[in-house]
Amino acid sequence: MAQELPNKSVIYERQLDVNFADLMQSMPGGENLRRCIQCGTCSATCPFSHVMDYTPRKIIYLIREGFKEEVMSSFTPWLCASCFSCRVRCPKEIKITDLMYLIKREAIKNNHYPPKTPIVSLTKESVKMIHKNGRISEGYLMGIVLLKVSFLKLLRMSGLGLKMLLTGRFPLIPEKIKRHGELKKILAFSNKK
Amino acid sequence: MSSKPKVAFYWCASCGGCEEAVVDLAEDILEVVKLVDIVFWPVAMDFKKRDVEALPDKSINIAFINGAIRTSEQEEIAYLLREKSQLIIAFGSCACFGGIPALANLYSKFEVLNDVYIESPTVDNAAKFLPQTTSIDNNGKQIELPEFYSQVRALDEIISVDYYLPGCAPTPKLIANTINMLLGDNLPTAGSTLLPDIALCEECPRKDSKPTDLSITEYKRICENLVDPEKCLLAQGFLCMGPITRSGCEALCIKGNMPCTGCLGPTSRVVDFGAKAVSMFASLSSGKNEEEIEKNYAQVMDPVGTFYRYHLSKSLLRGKLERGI
Amino acid sequence: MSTNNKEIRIGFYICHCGTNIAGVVDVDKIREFIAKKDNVVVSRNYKYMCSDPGQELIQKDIQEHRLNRIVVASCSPLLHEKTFRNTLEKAGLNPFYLQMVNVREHVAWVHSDNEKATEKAKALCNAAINRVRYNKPLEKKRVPFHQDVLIIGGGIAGIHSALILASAGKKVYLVEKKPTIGGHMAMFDKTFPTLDCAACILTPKMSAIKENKNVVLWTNSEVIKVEGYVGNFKVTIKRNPRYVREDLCIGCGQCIESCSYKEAKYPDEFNLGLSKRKPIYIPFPQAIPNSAIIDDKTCIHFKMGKCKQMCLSACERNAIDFNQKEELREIQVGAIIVATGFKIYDPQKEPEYGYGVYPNVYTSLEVERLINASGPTAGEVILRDGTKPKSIGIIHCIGSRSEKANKWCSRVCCMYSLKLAYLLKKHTHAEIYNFYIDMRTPGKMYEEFYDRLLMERVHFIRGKVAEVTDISLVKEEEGKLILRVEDTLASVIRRIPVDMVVLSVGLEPSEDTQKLAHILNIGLSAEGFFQERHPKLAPVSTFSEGIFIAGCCQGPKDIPDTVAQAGASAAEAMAMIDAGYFEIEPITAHVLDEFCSGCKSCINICPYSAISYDESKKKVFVNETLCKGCGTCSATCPSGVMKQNLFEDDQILNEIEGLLVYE
Amino acid sequence: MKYFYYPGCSLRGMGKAYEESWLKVCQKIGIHLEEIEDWNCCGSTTYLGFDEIKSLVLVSRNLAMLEKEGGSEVITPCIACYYLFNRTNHNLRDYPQLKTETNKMLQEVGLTYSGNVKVRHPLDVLVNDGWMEKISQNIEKRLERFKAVCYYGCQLLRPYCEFDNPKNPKNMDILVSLTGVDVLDYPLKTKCCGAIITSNIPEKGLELVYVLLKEARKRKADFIVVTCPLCQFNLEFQQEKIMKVYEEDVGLPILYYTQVLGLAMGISLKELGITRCLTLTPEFERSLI
Amino acid sequence: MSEQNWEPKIIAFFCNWCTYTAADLAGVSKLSYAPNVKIIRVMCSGRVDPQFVLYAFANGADGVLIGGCHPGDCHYSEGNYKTLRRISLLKKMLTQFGIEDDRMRLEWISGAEGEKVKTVINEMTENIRKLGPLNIPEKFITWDRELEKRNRGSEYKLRV
Repeated sequence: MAQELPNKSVIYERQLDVNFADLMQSMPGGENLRRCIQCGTCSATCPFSHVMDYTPRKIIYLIREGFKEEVMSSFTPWLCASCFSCRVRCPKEIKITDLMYLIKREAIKNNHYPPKTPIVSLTKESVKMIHKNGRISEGYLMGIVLLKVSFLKLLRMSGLGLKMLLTGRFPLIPEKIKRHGELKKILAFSNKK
Repeated sequence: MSSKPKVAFYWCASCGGCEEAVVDLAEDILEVVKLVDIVFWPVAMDFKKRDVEALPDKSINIAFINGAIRTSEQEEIAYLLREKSQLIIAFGSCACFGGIPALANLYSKFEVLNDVYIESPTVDNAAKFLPQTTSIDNNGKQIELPEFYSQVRALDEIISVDYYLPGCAPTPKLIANTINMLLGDNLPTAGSTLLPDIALCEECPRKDSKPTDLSITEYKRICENLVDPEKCLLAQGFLCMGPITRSGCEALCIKGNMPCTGCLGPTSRVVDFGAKAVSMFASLSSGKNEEEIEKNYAQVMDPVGTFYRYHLSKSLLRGKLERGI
Repeated sequence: MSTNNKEIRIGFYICHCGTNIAGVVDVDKIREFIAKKDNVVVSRNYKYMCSDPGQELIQKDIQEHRLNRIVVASCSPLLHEKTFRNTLEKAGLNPFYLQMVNVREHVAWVHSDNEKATEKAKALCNAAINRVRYNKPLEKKRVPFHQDVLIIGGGIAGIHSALILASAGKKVYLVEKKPTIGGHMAMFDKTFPTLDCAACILTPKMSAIKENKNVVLWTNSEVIKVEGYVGNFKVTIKRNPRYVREDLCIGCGQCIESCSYKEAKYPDEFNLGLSKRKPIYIPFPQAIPNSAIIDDKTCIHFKMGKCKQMCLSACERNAIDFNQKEELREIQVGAIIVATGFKIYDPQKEPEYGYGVYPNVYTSLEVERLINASGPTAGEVILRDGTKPKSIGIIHCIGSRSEKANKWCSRVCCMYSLKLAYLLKKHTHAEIYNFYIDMRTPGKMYEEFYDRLLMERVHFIRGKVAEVTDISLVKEEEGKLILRVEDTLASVIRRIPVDMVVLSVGLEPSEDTQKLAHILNIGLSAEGFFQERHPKLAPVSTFSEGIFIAGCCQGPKDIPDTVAQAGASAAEAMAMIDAGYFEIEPITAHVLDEFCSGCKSCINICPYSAISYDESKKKVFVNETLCKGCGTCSATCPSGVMKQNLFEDDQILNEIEGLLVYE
Repeated sequence: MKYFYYPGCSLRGMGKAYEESWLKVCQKIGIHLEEIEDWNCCGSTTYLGFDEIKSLVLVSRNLAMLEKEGGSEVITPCIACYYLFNRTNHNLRDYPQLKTETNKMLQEVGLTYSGNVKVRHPLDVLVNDGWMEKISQNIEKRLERFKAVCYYGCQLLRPYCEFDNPKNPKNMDILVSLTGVDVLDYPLKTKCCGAIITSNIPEKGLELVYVLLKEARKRKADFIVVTCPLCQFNLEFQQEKIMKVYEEDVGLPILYYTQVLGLAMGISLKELGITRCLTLTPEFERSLI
Repeated sequence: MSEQNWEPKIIAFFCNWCTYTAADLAGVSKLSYAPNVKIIRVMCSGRVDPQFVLYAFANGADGVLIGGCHPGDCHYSEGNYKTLRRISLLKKMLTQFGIEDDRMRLEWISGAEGEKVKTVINEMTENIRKLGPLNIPEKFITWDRELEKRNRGSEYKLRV
């Protein structure tokens, strides 16, 4: 699972992206990135750090040193549950969770992320759904995501879906806002820029 | 031509009290007249401007000018007298500091004219005419009239002044002394004020009744309170300007049971009469916190009018800053 | 206005202060600008004006160019006015013909826009040129320097300073808030890196305080007011009642034994609540003064008003006095040394570490007491349930290096954690884990001590523990405290079960620092410790002349550094005292006698009653020895006859004009 | 008393029971809610991984409409919405550039947003706006026979929580106690359940839910009270699997605090949506009546 | 002076013991603040004569800041109370002259409050910026233009 740095060869400076840290630091949420003292409180408090390929601390370090490739292909941001434990504990007030969003945004913008990551699909599909309907219908969304990731899984999960359907928690008709043209117009405007 | 010194008197923006003061010399005036030759005194004798213009430059020995400068006419005469005179005496508080007329510097020219010519209850001016700088005389000829300036100025803001004799009005004794001094051989330093450079307390008959631990809890107004005729007025809480004002008047007002209002102006070491007055009166206040202090000052209704009664033209700020034209 | 008839010849000097000033202010531009001013004969810039060559430059110019006014634009006059006045004096010029411009503290250091900073400096320099024309020659005044010294705080810093001063024959007042001196050091077991016993090196010094005739020791006392100035401080000290007469009590403890409370019931402050004491107690066996004290908050007599007062009859020396009241004492001293120490960070501010929740989480200071042979467990390291720990985790940097707690590194925690690791290992043979962010061991023999610890088979895990919890995930964790940490060097998350957790808490300013700063009018730095006058060159001076600081009240530091500072403070105070007098600014007021009308407005204004009324002359006069030079009378005087030297109306008015009107 | 109200998508989907019970409770104690007309999805944290500005715009549209109606406060029962709304306010405040851009987009449809609408959670409103007395007055049957733990989850407390102590929150404990339920000490109440991960990559997050359930069982809780639709779902839906993997019975019903309040107020199980609960065993159902 | 380039000009009188020391502390702590305030050192805020304030305004200051020790902390017992009394009365008078309240500010800043120096200076600068220029010297010139029309300009200058 853990994807380690290629330790068989020496890393040459030209392999690193010297501007990566500046780019991250320049975006809202990334300001304090360079103040990290590598204490590891974030990783120690993170409920998922043990299943991440790089711990949050290490991600920050890799960003700082320009290991763009390693960061972008890491599962870590996609395993972040947005629980904000690290964010509130960081002694240097680095917005680590926001940093994870920054990485995810870069990844989706450039189509550069680790393969077969369900959360990537989830993100993409939920955005699509919001843009289309203005609201999210969880049942549909999960169905679509599972379908994309693995049909087998969908089958396995269908029992649950049925239960949810029966308890009325996966409504059959997806919710839609009334003036969804309005929303489209707003969101389209930002694309123009 | 007589060899007696030539003297001129002129009256600018003032109440006329200074002219009265000269006349008040009573019999002494005859002594004066004996000694000098009066060449210009519009209030008392029929001289015309052209008479003065006809005089050679510096031919007048002493010109006493009273009143502040408010109009172009006053300005013009001041210049004329400066050309024709050896010594110019700013006579009275208005000429020295702007005087009472200078309190108009808290208002715009329009406000003043409007008040005097239109709003005043005794005025009948339905057409709302205001003074103009030109007019047509009975013969249909256009004539030029003096301009009313936006400011009241002390004399030395217009021309250089050799000596100052403040007072509202200067007391007969001061006038007599001054004339004697000027006619004598030892002239004081140019630009000086012909009064002792020491504050009025020096000659105040109530000086000894002033305590050394003065602390004022309430400033009183003379119109609302009974005055102890023996005790220091400041110690009674009245805003007596004696400590800030020059001596020389023999504390006449205080002898009349009235606090000094400061007509003789500050001593030579003070830059701004009102600011110094604020400083002193405030220092004597007993207030320990903002609330007490504010309460203390409640009776100081009109600080500018109180502390700059005669000096607004010569104050550092000269008047109200925003007041239109 | 008269400016001493003589032709005025001004010399102007602007200092680069290395790049401190020149890096922000365009000094060449200022020099050229001032050179064009009337009366300016010489205008120069120079790298370091306060250096010898810089001062010699001024002296030479004074002589060669017959300068009679000097303006130096450099740092704060509070720092170097004296230096440059001496320069003038050496060149034969009256020192008060100097005017300084503060272009460092008030310009270069606080503005980043070079152009605007230069413009401001220009105005300030112009004002000084304007003002200096009106400066007058003045005579310096000397006032006798009071020979006694006050030391606030009876920890190792205060004790050390006191002993040095006392051995030089100075009378010292040592004021301590607690009932005994000794401070934090008295609580420690061993000291790093030598591991000598704290008590063994401290208690002789504590006794020496008691024995020394030159030291007046007031414990249980607080400074509540300081008036005056260097050489002549008037200090008010509040002595809280002890209810036991120190002069009679010999510390035999009979009273304690006979106290109505049969069992000790109240948390013992000295042992940080790890043991109990009675309402009447002696803080610890070696306490100085070794006298009992009654805590009026817990004593039945004070609480209920009725008690058999067994202690009273038990004391053969009749030392107990329930009627003692708090007293105010006023003393005169020439100098003050502040050595009020620190307080430890309260780990309850970070509940994640479980302090106050899990009984087996201790602060490092509590562990000092646990290890200490005279501590609550007589040196046996046992947990609150009486068991011996088999594994111990020491978490560094609690409350330090964090924007959320204290930003600074507390400097001593790494070393004391190593020490505790060593001692705990010796006492318990437990498995010891140190969790650190960076290991900081700068100091003589400190790195060597670290090396020794590495060889002691102590674990060093680089990573800060995020949480102490008792929720187990696997069997071996049950009943233990589990530390979840990222082992940053191995890049893995670890869970480490331990029996005991030691929180290496940081140091922060003690409670009363702010209050005391107020009383003494000395500054606090951003982190809340007392501000030294200069971080390198005046580390024990403050901006208030005659007040010195020593030890942790200036910032976290270890014992060797504390003692060094204490010695430095004592020496600097002594240097001042031994001069015998102190030169004060001749800034007193005087009356232009001839022109005073005797209006008396100034008399009641003077806070020092320095102005009186002469009944025969009917004028006021100033007693210049009483005058302290505030200038309030001068501002009050309604006819401008009260003048304050160096701050005369025309000097200030011209300075104002110079700031606003130039070019 | 009228409040503006933003339900959010979850309360119309898997959190349906939350809205049902919340509305019932409001009705009972006299809180009048006005739903923001034609509200849209806040985007949740998922959207933050896509686009910053658009995520701000999504939230701002709702709040701009609310401001247009004259509102200055909004209640968001879903904690993800609560976080996103607060985040939007903070970011608009902290980064003026973002505010300008957001408003430029909103102006396309004639809206602007100040960034100042106060975001409230029911736990804040009920405790701090003086509704506790009303709740107590409406308690019909006290639930003294039950023990429970309150579980707050993440985004209500972190990083923005102004109404309670984020390290040791109390408001839910206080409210649930009003019903007579014995609220147990629960040190895990602020821990993450890993919902978003667990529901997508179940194998990664089982442990988190297992610990939460186990600890609640250990403390003899009869159910866990939650405030987040995603937590509720996650804690329910993993139970079966966990019991298989860990071979341990840690099953517990998961209820919303609004359901507990409603129960004590005598509202029916169906009305409160308790019947939608996946873990509703017949015995538990019986015990509730 | 163009309105655009205008920068508030503020004269400050700081007492030697507290506020001036605090300003030095702000310097030592490298706090950055607006360059608009120029400081004049006096021994005590009690030395501040209302004449100084008016003189500063008359010479072109847009604001005047006076800093002294906190009440009760004055190095000279209670010089700061006298300042407070003077400033209150002076403010009352300045209102009549049309000078806004915010143009004169009295602040208590102890030697330990370097941070407060920064805040007060920045606040004052911004307040004055909002009020706009006072610029009395220019007003005087405008007033006297009516004399200049007659080519007889007075040589009026401030006396010292």
